[in-house]
Amino acid sequence: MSRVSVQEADFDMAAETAALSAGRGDVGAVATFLGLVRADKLSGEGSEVTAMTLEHYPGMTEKSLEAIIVEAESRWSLLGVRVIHRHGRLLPGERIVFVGVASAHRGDAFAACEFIMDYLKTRAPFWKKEDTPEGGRWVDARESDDSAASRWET
Amino acid sequence: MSRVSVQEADFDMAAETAALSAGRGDVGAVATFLGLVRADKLSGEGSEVTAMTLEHYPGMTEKSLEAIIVEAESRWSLLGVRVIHRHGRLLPGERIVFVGVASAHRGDAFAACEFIMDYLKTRAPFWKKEDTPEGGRWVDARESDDSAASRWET
Amino acid sequence: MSIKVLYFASLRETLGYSHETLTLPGTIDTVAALRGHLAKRGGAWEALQEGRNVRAAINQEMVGPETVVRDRDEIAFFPPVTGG
Amino acid sequence: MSIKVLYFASLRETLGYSHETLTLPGTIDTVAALRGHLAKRGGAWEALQEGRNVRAAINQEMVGPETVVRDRDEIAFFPPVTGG
Repeated sequence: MSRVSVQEADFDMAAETAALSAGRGDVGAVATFLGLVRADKLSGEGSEVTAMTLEHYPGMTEKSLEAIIVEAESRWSLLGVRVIHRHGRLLPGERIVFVGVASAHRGDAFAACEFIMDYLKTRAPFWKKEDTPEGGRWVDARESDDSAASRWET
Repeated sequence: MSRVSVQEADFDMAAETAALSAGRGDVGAVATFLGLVRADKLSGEGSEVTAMTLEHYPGMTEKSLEAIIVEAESRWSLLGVRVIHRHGRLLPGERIVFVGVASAHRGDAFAACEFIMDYLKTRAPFWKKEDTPEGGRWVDARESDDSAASRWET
Repeated sequence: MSIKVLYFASLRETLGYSHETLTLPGTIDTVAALRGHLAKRGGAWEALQEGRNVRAAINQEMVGPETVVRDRDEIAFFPPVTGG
Repeated sequence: MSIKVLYFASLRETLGYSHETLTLPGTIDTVAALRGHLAKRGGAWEALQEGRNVRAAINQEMVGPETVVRDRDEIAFFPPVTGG
């Protein structure tokens, strides 16, 4: 199974997490992150989000996610990584992104999982557009995402 | 459902993770940690681990885990926390511990999840004994766990 | 030289184009020069002017403004990413 | 005063006791004093001597050596924890 998937379809988090340690005795820690569509997500002021549409750059998304994983593997001792990012139209409460990292020890798993999310947020070519009762609006990039990613630069 | 469980039985990580965001539109991030029995876990040198037995202090385990969660909630903005820790005899590859944290944003979810694991490792009264072909041996506490926990002290 | 240019997200909507194939004069040899060249079309295209918050990729890798553009490159312009 | 004492993990195995009920003289009023009192039993009980890596809890909360022991307290001694 490929370790990066960019897809419209939902995914099975339990199966993905289990696959990271299935049949091996060296995995002691699996850290995961699941990102969901929030109904109250606001780009500035505004009203409830009724849906979210994710646009991406086919080809580059997969390449950039793979590069982020390779970078994580060069920094920590990892035994398995899985990244799934959905695109298309998603409703509040729906899963957007899954990152799972397996390692012998929890420190590596936690750090790599958070690193991958921080880099994904600033380097993977996805863009969110929110549907609201007043119409669609593109989500602005957040300053806090840049500072989260820059933490990892030495 | 209680947010702390100390039990012999296995658990359903998918259901536990889903429960942290089910039916609500304010959860944007769920960070989880899963700890597994490693077959190659060594207390010093030694051979393969054929099983692990977890002893605990009934009553105090639940109280200490609840106190750790309350501490996490005072530090970060959290929307849900779930901690499950098993005891009894477990085989390599089996699940030992699950920590799941829901929040609006990923920074809070990641930090609280790692904090709970670090505090659990140094404050919750569980003890591991490994079975090996040469007999049982108690696992020594690791210096690295103390330093991981002390990171969170200001 | 001949290049392919792609536009994404709000920039795609602003310009009304998702992609185009361009034949460039040899003087347009960097990402910054290409942005200036496109911005001169005026109107909505001024969104590509220097100083506007636009990111670029060449052949599906993020690049800076001084990166050299070569024949047959695939060049993409887009706003800062907001996935995850 | 009368207290309940619990022992866990390797300490329980070393001592051969999981719990006991003790009547203490009034002079044994702290965790440290109780450890010294028990260590004086000699043999395996020296595992509780000052300096040995033993942790204590009173009424199911971790405590330091100077914490006061009171009548009817539940006091536990155990090695550093290794769960998770």
